[in-house]
Amino acid sequence: MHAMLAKGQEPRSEEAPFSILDDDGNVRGGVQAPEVSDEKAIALYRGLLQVRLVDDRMMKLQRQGRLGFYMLSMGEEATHFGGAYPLRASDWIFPSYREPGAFFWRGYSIKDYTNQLFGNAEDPVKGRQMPVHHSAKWINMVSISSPVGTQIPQAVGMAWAAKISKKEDVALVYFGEGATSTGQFHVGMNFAGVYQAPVVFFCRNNGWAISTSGDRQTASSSFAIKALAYGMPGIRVDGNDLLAIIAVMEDAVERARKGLGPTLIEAVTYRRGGHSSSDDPSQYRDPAEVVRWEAHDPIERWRRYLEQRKLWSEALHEKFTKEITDELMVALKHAETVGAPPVESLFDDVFAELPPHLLEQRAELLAMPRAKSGHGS
Amino acid sequence: MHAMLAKGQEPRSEEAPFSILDDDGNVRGGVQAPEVSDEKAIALYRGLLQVRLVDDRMMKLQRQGRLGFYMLSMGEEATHFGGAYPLRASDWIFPSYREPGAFFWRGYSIKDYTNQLFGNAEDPVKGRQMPVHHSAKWINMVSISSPVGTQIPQAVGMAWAAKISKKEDVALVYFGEGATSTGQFHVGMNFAGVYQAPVVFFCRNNGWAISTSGDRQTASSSFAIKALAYGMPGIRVDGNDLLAIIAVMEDAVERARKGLGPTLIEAVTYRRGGHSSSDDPSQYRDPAEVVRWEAHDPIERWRRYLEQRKLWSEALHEKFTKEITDELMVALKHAETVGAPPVESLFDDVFAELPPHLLEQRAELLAMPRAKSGHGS
Amino acid sequence: MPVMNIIQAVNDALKLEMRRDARVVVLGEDVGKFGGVFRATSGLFEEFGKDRVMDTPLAEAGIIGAAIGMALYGLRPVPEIQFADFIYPAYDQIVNELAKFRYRSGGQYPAPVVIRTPYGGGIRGGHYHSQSPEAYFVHTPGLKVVVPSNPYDAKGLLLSAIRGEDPVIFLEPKRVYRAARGEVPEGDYTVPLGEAKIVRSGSQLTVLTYGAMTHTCLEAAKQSEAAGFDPEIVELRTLLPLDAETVLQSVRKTGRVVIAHEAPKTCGYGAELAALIAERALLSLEAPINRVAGFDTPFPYTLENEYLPSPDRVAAAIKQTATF
Amino acid sequence: MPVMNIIQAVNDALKLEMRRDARVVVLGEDVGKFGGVFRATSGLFEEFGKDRVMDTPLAEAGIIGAAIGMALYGLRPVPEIQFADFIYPAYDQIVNELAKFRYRSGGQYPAPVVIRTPYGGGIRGGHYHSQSPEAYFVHTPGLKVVVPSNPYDAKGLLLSAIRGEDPVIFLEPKRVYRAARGEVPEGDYTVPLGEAKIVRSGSQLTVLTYGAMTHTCLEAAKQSEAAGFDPEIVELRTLLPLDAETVLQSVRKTGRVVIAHEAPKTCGYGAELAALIAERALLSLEAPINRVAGFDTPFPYTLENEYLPSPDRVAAAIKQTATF
Ligand SMILES: Cc1ncc(C[n+]2csc(CCOP(=O)(O)OP(=O)(O)O)c2C)c(N)n1
Ligand SMILES: Cc1ncc(C[n+]2csc(CCOP(=O)(O)OP(=O)(O)O)c2C)c(N)n1
Ligand SMILES: [Mg+2]
Ligand SMILES: [Mg+2]
Repeated sequence: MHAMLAKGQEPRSEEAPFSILDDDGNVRGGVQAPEVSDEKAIALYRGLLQVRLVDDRMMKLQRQGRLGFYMLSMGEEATHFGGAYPLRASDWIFPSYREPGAFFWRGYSIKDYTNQLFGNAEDPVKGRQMPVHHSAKWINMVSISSPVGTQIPQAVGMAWAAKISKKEDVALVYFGEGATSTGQFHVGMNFAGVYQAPVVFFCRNNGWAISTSGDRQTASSSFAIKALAYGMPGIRVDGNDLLAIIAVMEDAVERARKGLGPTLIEAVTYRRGGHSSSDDPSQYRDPAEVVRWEAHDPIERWRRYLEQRKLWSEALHEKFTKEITDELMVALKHAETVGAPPVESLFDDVFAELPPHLLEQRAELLAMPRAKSGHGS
Repeated sequence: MHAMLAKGQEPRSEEAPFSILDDDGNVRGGVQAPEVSDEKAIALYRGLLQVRLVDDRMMKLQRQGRLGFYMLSMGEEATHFGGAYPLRASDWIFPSYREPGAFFWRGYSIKDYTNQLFGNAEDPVKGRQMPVHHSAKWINMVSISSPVGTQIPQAVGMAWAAKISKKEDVALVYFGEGATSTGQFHVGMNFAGVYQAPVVFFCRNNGWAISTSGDRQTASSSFAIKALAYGMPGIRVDGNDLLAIIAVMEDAVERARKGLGPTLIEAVTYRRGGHSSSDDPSQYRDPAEVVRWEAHDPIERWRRYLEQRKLWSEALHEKFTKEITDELMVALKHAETVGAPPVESLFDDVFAELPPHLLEQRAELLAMPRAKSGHGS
Repeated sequence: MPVMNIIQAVNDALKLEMRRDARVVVLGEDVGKFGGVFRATSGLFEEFGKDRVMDTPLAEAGIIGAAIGMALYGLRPVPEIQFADFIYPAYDQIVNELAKFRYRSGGQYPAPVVIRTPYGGGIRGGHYHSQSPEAYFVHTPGLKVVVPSNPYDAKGLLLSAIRGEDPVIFLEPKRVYRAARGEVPEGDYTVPLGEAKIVRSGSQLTVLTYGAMTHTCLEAAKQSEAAGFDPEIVELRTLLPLDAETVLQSVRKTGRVVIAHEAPKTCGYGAELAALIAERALLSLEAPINRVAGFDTPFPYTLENEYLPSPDRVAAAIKQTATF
Repeated sequence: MPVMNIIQAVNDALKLEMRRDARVVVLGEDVGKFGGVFRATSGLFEEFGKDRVMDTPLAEAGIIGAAIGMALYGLRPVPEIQFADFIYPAYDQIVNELAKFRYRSGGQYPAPVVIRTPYGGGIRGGHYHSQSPEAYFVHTPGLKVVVPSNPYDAKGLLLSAIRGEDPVIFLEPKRVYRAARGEVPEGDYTVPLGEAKIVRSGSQLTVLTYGAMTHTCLEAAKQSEAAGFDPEIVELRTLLPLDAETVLQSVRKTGRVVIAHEAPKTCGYGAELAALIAERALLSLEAPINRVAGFDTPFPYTLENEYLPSPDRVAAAIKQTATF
């Protein structure tokens, strides 16, 4: 166990979150870092970079009016990988809308990603949801929902089902600190405590919920402390320190898998961009805050760590950048040329089979002249 | 301050709840008891007795088929008075269904009470709700609801409104330990913490929620500890010790009134009867548990305390018993003779004024032959 | 064949299916050792143990939220909501999540959860133990809504619901939980969803109803018969998908319609039935469509018998419509 | 007279009423300093301060639960729910508590809360930023339901709602939040609840609609006019209480009815309108009642334009019904 607090021990917000790497990528003295192989360490770097590059591109497309909507996660990328990395492929992830890296880590392609954003005929969710609401059953990534917090009790149910089914699978559920205010957070955490469900609650505390700052969400001394209300351990971790997140996640997953119950992780990070492409954060927060957090960039920190391990080079970086960019360009071109899903697909998947009233409504629509439908913008 | 824990200090269930009186009515050494005048101490005794006698009678009536439904609070009476006593008349109480003593303390008469149970034409709620769902605006007792937990955010709203309105009024909200599992508990507590609303959360931990024992509701080490998740103090108190409850309530009300924010009180007591007249607890719990708790009867403890203060006598007890019983008999006789509310009242109070469709529906009903309507059974 | 009441039939269906299919689990408040406040899950805990019959904390959002997660993983959860009136804390999970999971995931994540809950008035429960919320669910695409009225259908419909691939709101008419008794085959059989039943053939007018009101309408029919009328009573059994064919056939035959339900009239399920008929069978109509429903007030306590559509009220509507 | 869009008109009403009545307070997610995600509360925080314009934690149940408590105490809260799609966590507070408080307390505790929330599709928001939940609230006794379509009515209806003594669900058509512009008197005026408006007189058939669909229907009417039809368009403005007189008068005049709304068809508000007409004006009808509504699927993303009833679809229904 690297950093886990004993049950009932009280984390405090005044205390610095658990951290392994300093901003220069050095392992702090006295802490035991998890083992990450050279290969994986590099793959993680590539993943971080991919999220950053993809986000960047998509925001530009959105500004150009080529994409309807986007949500970026600049500055929070370490949470995506720190959460997903310690899991087995058979474990399930219940994501919120701000962890695309968790999808990528499990093999969701840039092409899948882009098709979803454009809601085209090849979108894995068949153009049914807004951009950034992915779903990928083949890699145990559960369908993202807009309503905040609803995935929390669902993740508990899945984990509990695994336990009932005598499987070793673990659930990881991501949410923002704003989500801790919902009733869903409470009932999910409470059920998990009572049933000792193998679930890890991952709170990305990025400081903001749209225009609402973290200190307006709760008067508690931290988000991690809320774990005590459910008889489970809670731990604060530096959300921009990938190695530290991996460490606390490994502990939490191990506990879950051993039948020792759930854990709440509060990863302290910062939402450097707007809430979404519809948001303008300069209206409600001091830009200096953003600048301060840029100094703690999680990708730069990982880069320096790799450098220390002699795993990073400018050339490698360029190679990855090119690979990712090329893949992205191909995917975008493809996504924009693929048409909208067929009109009749509107009626599929409401139920397993089309009941009579939907058959009628489908016939009615198909008999009408086709409406203009601009997918992707 | 008698017993308040410092903010952030952690109460533990292993620790005995705060207590002042032992089972023999002695003030324990080393604690500072609140001052309760002779007159008030006796009035409290009369109140406790009244709840017990009324409950007893109503359960009998229910068994005889003269009353449709009843919920008794045997063994939990101290919580009714300990909560209500330290408040001013201008403070508001949001009760659950198991604190009739709080109504009585504020002057709700046995006649009001009985009329409500019978849902007759003199019922303060006009026969609209099940028995034990009282409402008495004239004494700031808010309408009782069946859905568990809904009153919690409402109480916070009222308290917050008082603060906004620069009034000194405080809210007291009662609920069972089962209610702490609801989303409503969480959102209410959280709002109260954020707005530092002048509200006291009073959790009657009576060990059971219908057939579900307290340890199935949550894995936390106590209910009081949940306060930490909202940045407020939480305290466990012996729920059968009226003096101890008064002490912690006085602290909590003082804090609220001074603008120091909310408090969670967990009063540890026991539901000696069934959940309601429809319930048979022998199906799910060991009767020995009930016997054990009889030894900690809150009324007997208060009686012994009065005895120590030379305020109690058999004669006084007999006098009170007779007064209460007489009043009850008159009220019952009255309640059973008063008829049902007028049929047309069915349509009143849906809105401030009857809209056209309700005028029509009323006319329709009044034109029909009268249905059989058995109130009170 | 054994004679059962509805509670026993529901219990029988659950036992049968839990024996047949290890994926079926039951969860809810007091459903375990206690067997549920109406005893519908009685004996399950003893037979199937705490991993398949789960007492939950008091939180409907948690019950349904967890059931969804279980269903995604491959189980067949049959959660119980103690009273339909307490389903609203789970409304977000039901309406925004359960109903949309298959659709929003492009068919990747079906969530076959069957929510059982007792509904309706007539037990002197006031507005929080008497509501009939069916219209809220029928209006929500992605949910099937089933309401039996007798033990035979209760068992057969519940088995169909659990074996189906879609989320189902299964509303149990608690007013006749014990009163409605009848023969129920011991073993396995199903009643398919989406099929209405003509419970009384008649020539003169069509009464559309479901759930506990089926019994009220049958009683009303007796009165009407005595007064010389001949109503046909169609019990819908499944509200969504509706067996529109059976409904429209009957209406085309009789040309007159009375619709009866307990829920408030305005925007109730009867509105949909009336609208469907006004759309598909208007020219067959010889009289205005007559809705007999709960009034548009919260459900009362003392005046419950005035509130609930009585056999008298239904009979009066039959007379009015038949003689229009 | 200044020209405003609906957001500005709502903002104007809030400012006016908050100046006039110190009991009026606003609360919700991001409504404070930020002025709401649609800017409807912009400037209120600066003028009235944090005690009357309150940013809340992310919990709709808390927003409405607290608003109820405030109203009981005597304030006039006007909570905002950021999107109608996110109102469901507060459904229990709305349906079981807010709607029933006056009734269940025997008239002792009125709870005049006005819940403002943007509803409807057409902004490419997928199913969680597009729903039209009006039927859920119309079916709940104790709530009034109001849906404006233009800035003048938005201001006047909102002022009536806040000054009334009842809880109101005030649904704002976000699709035309900015597009629907018009003259709005600067000072105080009200538009009474419960009065429909004939927005186009016609002789041949009646189109019943409300909210954003009013504009769709007006566009459809232009097409229909060009094709030689003469529809009358009745905009309901208040769904409950409904101005049944205006509706029925128009139907009795024209004998033909098209009903248009965005919400799913089955058990939508259109069902109630059709049922009312089939009950009260059946003999005037010369054609089946034609509902043009959202399909019975969750609201889609890419195919939103196919899902939403378009002017073409309404015009087709007008033609079909007029020529029946
Ligand atoms: C139940 C609900 N209420 C409101 C919203 C609107 N909304 C979308 S995201 C958001 C803020 C979420 O903040 P947080 O949980 O901290 O996540 P972050 O965006 O910071 O990742 C809000 C209020 C919603 N989606 N769901
Ligand atoms: C939301 C909701 N769910 C379920 C119920 C049914 N129910 C009524 S009381 C109760 C148990 C409440 O237990 P607790 O909160 O401990 O209060 P107590 O009865 O012990 O005083 C339950 C489950 C309800 N009234 N409301
Ligand atoms: Mg956040
Ligand atoms: Mg209890």
